[in-house]
Amino acid sequence: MPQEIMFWEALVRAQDEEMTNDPLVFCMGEDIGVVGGTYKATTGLYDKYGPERVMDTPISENGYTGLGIGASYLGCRPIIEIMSVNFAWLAMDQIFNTAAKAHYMSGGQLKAPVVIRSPGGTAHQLGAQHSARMEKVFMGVAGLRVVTPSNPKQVYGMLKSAVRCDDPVFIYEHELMYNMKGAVPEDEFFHPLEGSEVTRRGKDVTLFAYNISVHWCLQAAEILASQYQIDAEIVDLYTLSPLDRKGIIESVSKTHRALIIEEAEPAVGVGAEVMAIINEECFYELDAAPVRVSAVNVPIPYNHSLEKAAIPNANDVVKAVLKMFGR
Amino acid sequence: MPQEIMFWEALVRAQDEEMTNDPLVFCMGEDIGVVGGTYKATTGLYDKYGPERVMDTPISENGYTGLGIGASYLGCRPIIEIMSVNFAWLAMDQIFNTAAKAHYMSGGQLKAPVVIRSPGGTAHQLGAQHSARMEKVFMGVAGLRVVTPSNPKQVYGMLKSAVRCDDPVFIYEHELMYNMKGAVPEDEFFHPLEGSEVTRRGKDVTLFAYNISVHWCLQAAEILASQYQIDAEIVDLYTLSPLDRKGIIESVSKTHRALIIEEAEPAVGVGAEVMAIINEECFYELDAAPVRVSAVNVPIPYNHSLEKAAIPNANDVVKAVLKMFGR
Amino acid sequence: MNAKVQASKKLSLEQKKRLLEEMLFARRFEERCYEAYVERKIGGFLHLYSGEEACAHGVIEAANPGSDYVLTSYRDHVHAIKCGVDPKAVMAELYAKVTGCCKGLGGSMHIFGVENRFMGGYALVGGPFPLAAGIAKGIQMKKGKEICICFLGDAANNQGTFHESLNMAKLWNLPVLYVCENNLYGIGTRIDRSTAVVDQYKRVSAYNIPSTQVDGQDVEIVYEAAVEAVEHVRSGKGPYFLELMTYRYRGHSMSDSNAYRPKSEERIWSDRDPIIMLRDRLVEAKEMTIEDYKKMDNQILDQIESEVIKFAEESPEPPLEMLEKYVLVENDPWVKGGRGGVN
Amino acid sequence: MNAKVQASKKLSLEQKKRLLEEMLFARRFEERCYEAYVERKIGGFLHLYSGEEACAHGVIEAANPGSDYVLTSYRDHVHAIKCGVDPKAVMAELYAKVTGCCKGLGGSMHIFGVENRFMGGYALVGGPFPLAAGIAKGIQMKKGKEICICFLGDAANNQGTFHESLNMAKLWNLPVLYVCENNLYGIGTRIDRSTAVVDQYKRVSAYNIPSTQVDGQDVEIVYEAAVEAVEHVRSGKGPYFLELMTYRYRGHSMSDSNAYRPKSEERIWSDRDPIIMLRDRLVEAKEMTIEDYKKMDNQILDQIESEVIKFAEESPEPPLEMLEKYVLVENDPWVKGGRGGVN
Ligand SMILES: Cc1ncc(C[n+]2csc(CCOP(=O)(O)OP(=O)(O)O)c2C)c(N)n1
Ligand SMILES: Cc1ncc(C[n+]2csc(CCOP(=O)(O)OP(=O)(O)O)c2C)c(N)n1
Ligand SMILES: [Mg+2]
Ligand SMILES: [Mg+2]
Repeated sequence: MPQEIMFWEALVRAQDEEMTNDPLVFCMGEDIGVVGGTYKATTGLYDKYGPERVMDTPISENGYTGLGIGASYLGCRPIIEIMSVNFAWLAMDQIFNTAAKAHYMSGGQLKAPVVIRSPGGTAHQLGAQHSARMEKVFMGVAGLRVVTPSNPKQVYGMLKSAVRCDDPVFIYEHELMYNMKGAVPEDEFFHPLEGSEVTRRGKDVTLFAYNISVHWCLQAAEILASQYQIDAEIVDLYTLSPLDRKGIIESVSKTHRALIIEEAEPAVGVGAEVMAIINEECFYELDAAPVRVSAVNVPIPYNHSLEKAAIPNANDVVKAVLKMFGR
Repeated sequence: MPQEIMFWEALVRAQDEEMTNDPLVFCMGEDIGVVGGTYKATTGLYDKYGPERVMDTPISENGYTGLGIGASYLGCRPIIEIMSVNFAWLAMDQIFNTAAKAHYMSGGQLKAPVVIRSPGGTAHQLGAQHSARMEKVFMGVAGLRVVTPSNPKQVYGMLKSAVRCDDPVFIYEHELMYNMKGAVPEDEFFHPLEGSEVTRRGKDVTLFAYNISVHWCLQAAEILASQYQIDAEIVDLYTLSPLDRKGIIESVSKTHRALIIEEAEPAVGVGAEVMAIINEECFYELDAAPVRVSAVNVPIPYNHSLEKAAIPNANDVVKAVLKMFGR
Repeated sequence: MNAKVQASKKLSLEQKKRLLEEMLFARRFEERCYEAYVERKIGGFLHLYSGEEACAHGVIEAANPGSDYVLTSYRDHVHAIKCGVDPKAVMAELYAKVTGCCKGLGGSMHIFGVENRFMGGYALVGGPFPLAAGIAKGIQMKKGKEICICFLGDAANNQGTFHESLNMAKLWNLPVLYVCENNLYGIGTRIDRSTAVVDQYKRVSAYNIPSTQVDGQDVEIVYEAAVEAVEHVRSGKGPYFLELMTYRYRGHSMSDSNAYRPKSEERIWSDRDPIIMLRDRLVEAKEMTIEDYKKMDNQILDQIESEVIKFAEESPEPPLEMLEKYVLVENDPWVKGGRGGVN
Repeated sequence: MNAKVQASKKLSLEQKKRLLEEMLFARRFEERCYEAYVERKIGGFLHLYSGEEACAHGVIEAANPGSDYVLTSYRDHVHAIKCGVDPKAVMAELYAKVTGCCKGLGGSMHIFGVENRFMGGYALVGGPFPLAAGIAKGIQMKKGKEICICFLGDAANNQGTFHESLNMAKLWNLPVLYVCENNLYGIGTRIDRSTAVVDQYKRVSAYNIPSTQVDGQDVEIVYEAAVEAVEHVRSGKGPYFLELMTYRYRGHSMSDSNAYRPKSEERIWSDRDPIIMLRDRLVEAKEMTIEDYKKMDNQILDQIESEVIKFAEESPEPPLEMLEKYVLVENDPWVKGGRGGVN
């Protein structure tokens, strides 16, 4: 019987299991040890595994990310938490200049199996410097895998696969999802790091979503079905790099209409990329122009009403779908 | 009579004029002073303006970028050269967390009129860590202007406008273009920081290009015209952020076919974004699926043949156009 | 001559009394923020300064507030107010109102008061280091007499920008004073668990920058050290680094339980409260009575309620049109190519 | 006991002779690279090590090459070869051939010889600092007896990663030896124009890391200092920082004119050539004759031509299929969810 646990608990369980399984797995990040992590993702691990495997780092994002990469060269499996994705700007040098290129430029000699986890997204009024949505930045450069779980089961299974996978993997989490509950199987399992998942089957339009926006789409689909008799399919793009072309084609070929929702500013984002794939792969299947629903192109304001206005939601999806149907 | 000068000479002239015009303009970067810049963009300026206005910086990309931003708060107009865009990963924190947000989060109190110039692109066998094409990274976050000149005249006029503009402006240059010659008017002039330019008029298909790829498209258009009687229009997207929606719509509404060439890996790139705009604005004008011609999704290999194979060229454009026409 | 300089390093009686009032105001202000946060009037992250008041007050008092440039981290309300930013505008900002100093767009971590030369609170640890050096560079370019003061936490010093900025500041002889508010913790991590050399003032020998460490709880001591530091910087001798040993009373932010700190340690520090110490000295010197102090306190509490909170409560929220207003500067002529444009 | 340790710090005669040969090989190798670059057989950026040979050789000789981990910047051929990477594979890499140590994908700035524990040349200044600390962390986790040696330039020390990495290395007592090859310049910028404290070994007091500065032109001195440094690190006492004063003979890279350096300065340093100094000492001690040396040189030149260059010339280029081969690890089972996958 799968148990209902919170997203952060799924993270703890996955890390705990992997640390027990392999003595070379270790966690590092700011305040992940004694305190157990800002979002509780490492609760209890410090007491269980000690400071050498659950390392509280100095505030040195590029430094400790690079340190994790170096350790991974030797077969260690570091799980690096960057407390907030906004701080990842500081670590991009090591993520992209080293982790994403070490295997290639060494002609296959080196592997850099680091896992980097970090929450992004707009939470509640954290202001411009703490509300970045950076999924697109991680997707654009060859050599890095990017996954983004939308529920506890996914994050549990993905983190476990990511730890064992020989590639560097970035896991894009969401600040507002750590307390979300969901069923996670009691038996150990590993989630694929490539693919997508049909969260809701439908025939009229596909809503492509990922991470928190899957939940917005679930709401939107309810409204569309009950109030407008529009049967929306939801595809959860849990892998952002490489995007699941096959899954995208399959759904669009069925519904002939596509909407992509993303939490970030529109430019060069997930929405644009999914549209490009649709244009490349199934343009002639389309019954209407594909649509993206994105954030307003602004840094995130502190004021709550403006913040809400900046970020898309279920209603925006409903409106965009209705417009697509000329309603 | 416009004079033919090299790209780097246009940069020198623009900076020299702006430094003469305003004593608060200063240049900074690694080896830009005594040595005059790796790509000669500051030749002679150190001798003319001295070390306080032509500053050789330590190798501290995030540090000196932040320093430039701080100075710009006070009305200074720093022109920061980041020697290679690969090194800009180190400065992303200050570029995006500070420069792109200062005006907004201070409620309009602060302005951060820095100019950051940096060459990207794949040059000749510089290898994985020196061949990044990062235009897309700069385009994705609100608050930063991004322009990318394709010739000496553009860079001269854009740099001058960028220095005077109150926004932070990123100028994406290309390592292979510094010795390119082109006419620059003898009279001082200022180039817009928003817009696009029709480099070649045509009626059958639009080739959207920017920076060095404009030149690839010029070659491709010649071949298409002379060998295949296809009359291609070339639109130079010299502004990457904000992209010129009007220019894109106008051309696609005329030719009904669109191809975008970009030097970077495809994911979440310029190609995807232009396609998205086309889908949003003139989907029903299209006679064929829009196409992007991008780099192969790899870090850049050192070997010259593989390197060439990784990067798109004029022939790839020709092939893609022919395919679009079913030929 | 020397004697005179010595003398000016001491706080006058008038200053002490004013500082007592200012620090008490700061304390009450912060505590009121705490309440407002609990009442959900304030959102986001909220980092309070209670316990550390002598640092901002002692240092900024030694400079020219409103003329010298100041910037700091997210723990920024008190620094802003001491620079002259209207407490009403700060509170309104926390309430996300359009009358806030950043029109409700910034929030607690991003207080700005550019008119008062308070150049901001920054939420990225280490962000202000290079910005401060840059402001100092700007002063130098404009041949100003001002200095720039950059406050920062102990744990922030492990950020690469610390190293990069201090090196440049010294190299180019920039008029910047770095003030480390060493409260022994970065969130829940004690300094010796994150930092190989815990005495921060010793680390700057790597840049040949002069430095001192003093008690950050005693505003008189802070002031004296700061006067010397400010003098050094203003006289053109380049950067200076001042380390103040202090302690925050509350958790790192409102969401921090504070469980990682031993109660005994907390007690040692609260016994050396900067406000109480100064008050007791004034009382002992018979410059004021406990009664006077209580009256002052009541007046402050009243002022905060009837002016500051009232203003914040009654102010309107920013209109929706403001959402996109400050992304880029509006109507900048150079965007179109200024005079003439392409020819 | 003490005397014995002392004794082992000195190079034996056999070692000196071998090092002379190795350094001369390195010099000739690099000069041949120069020619090949001019002939356009080598592309990209090429940074030569001529003049600095005593640094890599003295330090790596004092460690266990092939067992201890070594990494450095883009100026990396000689370090790789000293670690045991086949010079043919290095040259073939420079020629972008599939027989190159990185199959022609890396190039001059990215020499890797992981079998020999040469963990790479990196083109980003400052990149190796944290990687080295991480390798040391890996050693620690695996309870290995190895150490990690990280070579870096003087100008690289201004990168934030220097600060961040050295702090962590000390904090966690990591077995890493940082070796600064101080050749007085970062490209065309003299050290005193980029760095507030020019003696790099002094900067690390900020991390409480022991350090020394020695003559980097005299391989015997380098070796002795390195033996102590390596011993310190290997014995579990944590990181060490060794500064070697040296000079590069050529421009920063092939595209550098070198115009910024006074000829007189260049002369002072070439007068203290590491190879000539060692040779002359051996000749003076009658351990070899100038004739022997010339013979050795000719043999080396011949070997480079008839083996190294020949191999590189005659090797094939990588096939086009290799373009996409190493972006991600091929056929990793966990990508599909390993055993079972989603249930
Ligand atoms: C770049 C970055 N990394 C991490 C954080 C998260 N964070 C916020 S405050 C803080 C601790 C800072 O401690 P210190 O510098 O001592 O200042 P204090 O809060 O004690 O005043 C951390 C880790 C951040 N805001 N920015
Ligand atoms: C992050 C980064 N910034 C800038 C550069 C350009 N660059 C390459 S080498 C170099 C100078 C390095 O000097 P130093 O560390 O002294 O090493 P040396 O070349 O003297 O051996 C610079 C600025 C780079 N490669 N990486
Ligand atoms: Mg602190
Ligand atoms: Mg050097």
